Amino acid sequence: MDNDSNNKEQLDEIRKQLTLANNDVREGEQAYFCDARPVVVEPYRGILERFANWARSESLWILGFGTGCGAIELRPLMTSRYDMYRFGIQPRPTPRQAGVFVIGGYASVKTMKRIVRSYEQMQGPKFVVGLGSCTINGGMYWDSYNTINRLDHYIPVDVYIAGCMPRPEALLAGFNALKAKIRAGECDGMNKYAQNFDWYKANQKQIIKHWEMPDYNW
Amino acid sequence: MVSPIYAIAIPLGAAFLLPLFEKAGKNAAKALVLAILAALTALPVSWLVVWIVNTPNLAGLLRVSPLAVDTGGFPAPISIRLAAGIGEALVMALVNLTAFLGITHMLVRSQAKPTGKTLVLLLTLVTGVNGLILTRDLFNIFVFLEITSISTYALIASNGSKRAYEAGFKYIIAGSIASSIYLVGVIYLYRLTGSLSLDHLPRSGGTAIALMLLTTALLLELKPFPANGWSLDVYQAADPGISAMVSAVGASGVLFVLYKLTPLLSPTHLRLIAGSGAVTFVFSQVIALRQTDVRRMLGYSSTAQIGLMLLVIGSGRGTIPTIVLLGLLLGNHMLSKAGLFWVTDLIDGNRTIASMSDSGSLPALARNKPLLVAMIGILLAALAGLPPFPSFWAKWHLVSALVPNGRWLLVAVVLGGSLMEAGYLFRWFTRFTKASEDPGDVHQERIPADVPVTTRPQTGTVSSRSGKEALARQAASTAAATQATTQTIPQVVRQAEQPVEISGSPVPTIIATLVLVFGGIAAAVGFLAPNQELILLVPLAVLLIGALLDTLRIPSKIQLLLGMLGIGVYSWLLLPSLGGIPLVFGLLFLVGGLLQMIALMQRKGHQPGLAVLVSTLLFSLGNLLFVQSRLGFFFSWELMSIVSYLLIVRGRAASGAALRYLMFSLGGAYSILVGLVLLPTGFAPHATSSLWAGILLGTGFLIKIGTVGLHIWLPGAYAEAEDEVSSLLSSVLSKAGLFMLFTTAGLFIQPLLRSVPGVTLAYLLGWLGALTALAGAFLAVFQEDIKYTLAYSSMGQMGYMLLSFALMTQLGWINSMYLAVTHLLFKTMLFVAIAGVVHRTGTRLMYRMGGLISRMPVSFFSVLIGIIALSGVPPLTGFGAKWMLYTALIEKGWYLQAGMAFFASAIAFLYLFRLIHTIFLGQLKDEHREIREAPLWYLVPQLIAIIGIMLVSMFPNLLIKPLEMAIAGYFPQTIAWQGSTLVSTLGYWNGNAVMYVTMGVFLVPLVWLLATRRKHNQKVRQFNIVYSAERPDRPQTTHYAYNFYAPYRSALGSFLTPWATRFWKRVLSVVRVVGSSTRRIYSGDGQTYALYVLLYAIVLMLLLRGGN
Amino acid sequence: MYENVMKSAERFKARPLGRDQKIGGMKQREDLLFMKVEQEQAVPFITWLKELGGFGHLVLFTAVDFIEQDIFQITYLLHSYEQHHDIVVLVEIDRQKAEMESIHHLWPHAATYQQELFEMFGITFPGSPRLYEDFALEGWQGPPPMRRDFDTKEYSEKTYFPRPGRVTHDPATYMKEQLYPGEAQTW
Amino acid sequence: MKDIAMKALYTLISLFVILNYGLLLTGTMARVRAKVQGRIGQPVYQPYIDILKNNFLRTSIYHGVMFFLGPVFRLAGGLGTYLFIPVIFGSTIFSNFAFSGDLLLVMYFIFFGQLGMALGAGQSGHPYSPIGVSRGLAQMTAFELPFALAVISIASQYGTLSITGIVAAQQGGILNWVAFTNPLAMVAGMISFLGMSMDNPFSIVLAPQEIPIGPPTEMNAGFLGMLQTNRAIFNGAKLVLFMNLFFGGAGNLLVMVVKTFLLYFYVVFVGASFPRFRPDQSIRFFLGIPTLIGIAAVVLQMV
Amino acid sequence: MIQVTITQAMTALGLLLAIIGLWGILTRRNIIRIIIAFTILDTGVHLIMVGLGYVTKGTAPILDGELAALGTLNVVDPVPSALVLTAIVIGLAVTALMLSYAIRLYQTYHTLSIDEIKEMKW
Repeated sequence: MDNDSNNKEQLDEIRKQLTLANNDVREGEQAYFCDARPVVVEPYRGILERFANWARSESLWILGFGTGCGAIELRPLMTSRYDMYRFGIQPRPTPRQAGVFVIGGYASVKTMKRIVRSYEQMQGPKFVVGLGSCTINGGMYWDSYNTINRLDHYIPVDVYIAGCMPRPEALLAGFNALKAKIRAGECDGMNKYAQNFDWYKANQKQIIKHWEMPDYNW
Repeated sequence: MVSPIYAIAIPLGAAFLLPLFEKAGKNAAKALVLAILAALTALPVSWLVVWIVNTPNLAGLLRVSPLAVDTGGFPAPISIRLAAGIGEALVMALVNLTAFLGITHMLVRSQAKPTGKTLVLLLTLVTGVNGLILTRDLFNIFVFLEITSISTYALIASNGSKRAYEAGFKYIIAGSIASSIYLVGVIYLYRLTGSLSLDHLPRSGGTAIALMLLTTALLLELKPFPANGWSLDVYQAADPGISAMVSAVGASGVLFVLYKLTPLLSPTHLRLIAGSGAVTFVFSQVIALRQTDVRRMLGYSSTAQIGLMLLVIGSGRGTIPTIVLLGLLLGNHMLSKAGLFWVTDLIDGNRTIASMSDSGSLPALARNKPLLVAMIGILLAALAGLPPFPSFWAKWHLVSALVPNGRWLLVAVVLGGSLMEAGYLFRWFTRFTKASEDPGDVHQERIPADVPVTTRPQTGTVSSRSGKEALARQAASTAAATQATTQTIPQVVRQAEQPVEISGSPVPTIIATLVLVFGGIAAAVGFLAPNQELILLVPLAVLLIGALLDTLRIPSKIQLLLGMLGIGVYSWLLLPSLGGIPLVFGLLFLVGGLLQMIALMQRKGHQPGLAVLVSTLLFSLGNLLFVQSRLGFFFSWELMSIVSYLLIVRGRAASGAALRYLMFSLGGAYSILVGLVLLPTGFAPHATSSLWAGILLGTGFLIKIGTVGLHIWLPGAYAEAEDEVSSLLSSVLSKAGLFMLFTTAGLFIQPLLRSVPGVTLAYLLGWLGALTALAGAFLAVFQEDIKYTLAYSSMGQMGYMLLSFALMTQLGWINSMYLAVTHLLFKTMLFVAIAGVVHRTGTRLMYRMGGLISRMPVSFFSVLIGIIALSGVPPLTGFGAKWMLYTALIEKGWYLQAGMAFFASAIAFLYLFRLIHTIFLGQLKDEHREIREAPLWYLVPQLIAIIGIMLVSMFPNLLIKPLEMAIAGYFPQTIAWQGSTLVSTLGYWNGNAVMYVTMGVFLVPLVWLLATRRKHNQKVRQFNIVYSAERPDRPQTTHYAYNFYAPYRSALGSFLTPWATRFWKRVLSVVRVVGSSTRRIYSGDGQTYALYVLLYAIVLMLLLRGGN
Repeated sequence: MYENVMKSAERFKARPLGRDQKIGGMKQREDLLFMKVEQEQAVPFITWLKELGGFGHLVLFTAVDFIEQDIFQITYLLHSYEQHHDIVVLVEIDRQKAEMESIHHLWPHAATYQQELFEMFGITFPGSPRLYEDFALEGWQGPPPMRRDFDTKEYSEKTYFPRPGRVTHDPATYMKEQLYPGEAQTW
Repeated sequence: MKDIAMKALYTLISLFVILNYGLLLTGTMARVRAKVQGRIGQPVYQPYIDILKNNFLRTSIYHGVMFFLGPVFRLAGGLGTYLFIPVIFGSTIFSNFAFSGDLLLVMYFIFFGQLGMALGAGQSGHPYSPIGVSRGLAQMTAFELPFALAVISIASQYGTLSITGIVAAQQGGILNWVAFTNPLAMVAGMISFLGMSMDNPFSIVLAPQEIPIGPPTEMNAGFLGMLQTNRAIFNGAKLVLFMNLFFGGAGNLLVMVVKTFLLYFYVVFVGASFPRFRPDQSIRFFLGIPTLIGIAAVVLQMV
Repeated sequence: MIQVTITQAMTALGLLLAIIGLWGILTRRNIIRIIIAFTILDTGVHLIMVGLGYVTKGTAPILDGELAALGTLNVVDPVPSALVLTAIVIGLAVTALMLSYAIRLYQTYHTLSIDEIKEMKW
């Protein structure tokens, strides 16, 4: 008997570690949301992973979510002047299908909540490009009461493109840098996020008071 | 044999002696009256018994010599002769029986028991009527007429109410004018012929005017339209017991006098009588439609019935003697009308029942006294001429007699008036049966004005703010409170039910009902026996046994088991004797019906009427399979209609829908009736006959099918019936019309227009079928109520069957039956699965559901298979139907119909996807989070149907080859088999291969996905969706379901205009306006009525001159 | 127009502000009128303007924190479509007792402005619907951020992980020195 | 046994050809579209990379059984539709399983994938999915009507519903094509084809601006990859079907490539030139002139 | 010159009375007058009966056999007389009933005008 109950306690403990508490959703809404924790996914090995990385780098699907004023600089990329399609980059309307999240400049607390949610809804491996000074150190909003200063405290960032605003050429350069990084196998933000999940979550929850969503948005 | 003189002498003597008996004791007097009436009833019965014993056959019985008594010992012309033939005996028996029951009723009711004076008057009334029936002397008739009248005048006043005095006085004025006319007529006749004896008056000419005076006076006594305003006041105002006597007993005597007069009358006279009857019949019915007072409505019904009998008297003889018809109609009318008046008397006086609009306590009555309501139903059915009651048979024979003589106007009057009568009588009946939340006039689904929402969960963290926290909390709570009050779902407030008491004993009414029932059964036996079709009475037997079981409150499960057993045995015995098309439909009706009954087993406890009605319905459907005679068929068809009406009316809000169903069914049945009469070769498969027979029969069957234009009963009936019953109606009953189309197919290949070759009735049916398919599918798209969607879907599918049938080719017929069989299977799945869903969720509105796949996976699977099979997507059965349909259509050259059918089948996808999506997919609602899978009894028929569908899908030849055999010989062979490939002249289809290829191409990607998505494939929950970087607020607002095809509505919504409904409503409103404006002539002024009486007499005289 | 409003303005003790004055060297627009009114008279005056004066459109509704005078100045900007004229009604309320009458009964959308004003300045409007619900700041827990006694820099440094090594320059000097050293004289 | 093995081999060859052809065609057309807009455009092999990438994604989510099966249904629908169409006239390898059913089978099998996908999308619980499906189904009913009329007209013209039979009847010169023998049917059919291709002006299902991106909103990783695979195959199947019906079929692969390329080019050309309809406009459009043309085609066959 | 027999005159008088009676029934508003009109009608009808009932060439049916032997003996036909007697009795009864109705109506409606007494219609 004792043994059994011990086992049960252990099992409960393990389950608690594997699942999220989702304490901050509204009352009675636990059933609406999945409570699994994100896990670290081992990459493929050897040439398969390198091939996969090449495919990933050649097919960058941007999440079409203009999070800040910098998003205005994304539009020209689609035009005939810059034509990002030739690099295998194209926008996708839903996070489920996108692989690259471009944070378009300043991120207010309110936007941050949406950024976290959208980021978590993307399927890994996923990459984040921080666009403009605001994502790096707050930029001109560095002393604002509702704008974050450092994006990488909230979600893992692969490439920062400095400038206020960076021009489309800079963006293209940034994307090429991202491609190189991916091909080199250095962009593993997804696993980084899963590994340091609690740290990221604590940072996010420090500023987002009105949480009302599960701890991880599947 | 006892002399007829006693029939007059005893009651008269007793009437005078009654005060003496009263001295001995009240009860002695009452006992004496009842004993006398019992004796008077027994007297003619004894004559009848003697005659029946002494004569070998029916024909001889009609020629039996009357029992005559000459008063005073002199022979006839000098003295007054009393004679009692078979007719006299029959009518006397009925009159005295009714009088006996009527007086008993008045004696046993709790209030307003008759005094001694009233009893005396009642006895003199009976004396007068008996005298009227028996005497053969014209002046003596006058005397008895006055005896009857005077006692009636006095009886009306016995009520002591203000209104009764008014009515009585109006009656006296009119009656005295009528009797003056009679007197003048008698004396004139005497002057011309020198004789007053009916047996000795010459039949030569010259007496026309005198006879006309007599006829006019008698007609006036019989309350013809429009000279009958006073009589309605009498029915309304007098004590219901007296009204019953006036309506049932008083009129019968006068009517019989008119009948006795007929041998003397010329054809002109008879035509005038028939015309007068027809006018009275039709206008009384029209006006009755508008009545709000039940007794006045019954009064109008009475005058109408008398009109019908006048019509019978005036319209000559048919295949069976007038007296038999008259006896049937009269007996039926007397007992049912008297019974209904007594019922109004029984139920709590004037308060609750008198008004049509007040329905407050009637449903409570239905719950407290189901037997009483059943009795009312029987009386109404008898009055409306539904089988098996006597008037049903009379109507059949009356129409049979009228049609061959080409008296179409009278046929139209009889049938149209009967339809209206059924309409208002059953409208009253639905007031009893409907539930308290039933609005009574549902035609379309009911959507709540605003989508009600459950109050959203309170926000977990109330923001705490410096200095304002308390205020904010308070404000938040007030806001929540306002929210809660504004968002509560409006609840149906049940009215406090008043207790309903029956004042007095219903025994006389019950006896009258039983006499009617057994009279009806006897008539049924009498009319069906010559054709050796007594087996058609099996459904009635089932009904009786079921009624018995219900009275004993046997649980429904046991009843259903018994019913299933019975149907099983019946099928076992019946089916082997069938072959060809009847066998196919036999399996469909009986085995399909058994399948449906499984779902009904879910019901717990005692469900009054459910099992018995379902069993009866299936038995009467079984009758259709082998019935040979026209009458037998019509009997079974009507029985099926009325039983299915009773099944529908059980639904919670079905009263309006059921009434519409009944009206259309009866209308169709009457159309069939005329069509059948027109079939000279009788009712046999593939009879050919006139174009009109085809059109009329076709119309009747098309109504049952629910063809566009005649479909407006269909959605309500299918949707508002109980959920499992809907399945039965849609998947089994709807095929009855189709089966009859097959049986009478020979009628539909006749050319419609001589000038245009190729345009046959079948061609017309084909277009109707295509239109029905399109309309059904299109209307189904826009319904929010799941059952309306399925109902319209059924209509569309029936359209395909009709279209296929109308092709009149081998492939077409195979497809029609193929569709019928598969429709049975997939509609069973859909309807029963939906019944389960409705059972669990408690709503029928689709947008209130959603996400149920996780809670009810089996039902989901069943619906999935159902919609694939219905939509025609390969590899399931539906594709076979579509393939055969288009191939057959193109082979026949019906290209545009094929295009229309294709369009309809594309539209079907819309509602099918909506159905499965809004119920099973999308967002699960909070209130459905805990519901369970449908009950097992629902799942069993679904699983059986799924197995059936899968089998037929895998091996189409399992079904198609037997169907091919069933219709072998009707058409030249156009299809061939190469292995399992079905080859037509146009194309080919290999169901087996399609199935294998589909399975193959399905497995490959499935295996790939299972292999690659083995790990790290996270199953997420309903709110884990990308929602524009937001989170969904509530399942209700996230579930896309309401007004699902909004773009479609904005593009094609103008086609949703309910043209058919509008048309039928307009027809109804025209009838109503006619009724309203016609009844204005009843101004309530006694003098005006007297003027009408006078004018009526003058007009009749003028018409007589014109007629000569 | 002007006379009409002025006549009624006397009743409400409202006074026009510098109609003929030049503000900052520029003449004021002809079709714009500033009226200053006491707190008690403000809503009656606005009501009159809306119902009888023809100013049916509430264009803007905001507040300014004059911390030095310890007041909030509430600004209503109304527009009349018939007269193509704007009126700005200015009301000063006590900063310590930041409460103003609600005008959501005149314009339903005023409730949203009032919600915002409550959130940003802490001015309450008793009776205004949804006033205490979250509006723009989801779950804000500090003092109203638009009050001038709220130190945003301190708050930001405390909350948002400032990246070390940030240097601030005066843009004009910096541009002169770094980017266009040769052209500096011309500026 | 040998027969079955050979049939399996032929099927694989046929599928391999159509998959690659479909992907390359998609890539080429994206490039054509880019040229119209004055861009260079994505590489021709971009569709391959996209599919690879989607299948290489490490994580994925699904909403339930139907969500999982949705793409399976879709691809099965595409494969099945293709396999019931004879691709190259007279070729054993490319005749596929055309023996198991005729044109009607193909027309109804198209619905198989759509229905399954709609169910999968429905289970995702995302409102855009059913909105997209409702638009798609509504438009489908509209454009199927002229198409059905065209097919009926052809069937009555040649007295057969067998696709092979219809192709055979068109052999022997360009003037024997339905496009010339029954031009009205061809016009009705080709307008329907625009709707079937879901390109502008009939791209109301995906409608990135209003309901991004409609039914497959929640589809991700391998599921999306499967949908993309289907898109290539299904596109190929539709092109082959229309080529067979109206343009004389193909005697060899080269002819097929040329004809289907031109057919697809026509769709892209129209799509690049017109803005999008609203759903109700699209429905009214198809039920207007194209339906009348279809009826005229049918009536011409009747008289 | 038109020969007017007594029976014809009686019939004509009866007809006149009957018409007057009918006219009275239809036009008078007072119930009592209506009843009086009815009695006039009744009387008229009785006169008609007497007038018409006289069968010139008829014989008294009761004495059939013996009458033939009597030849030209002028016998008054008794049947119409019997009929009229009966009719008068019945008419009396009806009149009595009507009068009692009139009393009752006056008691309940407090009027004798027939115009006031139309509570029920349609």
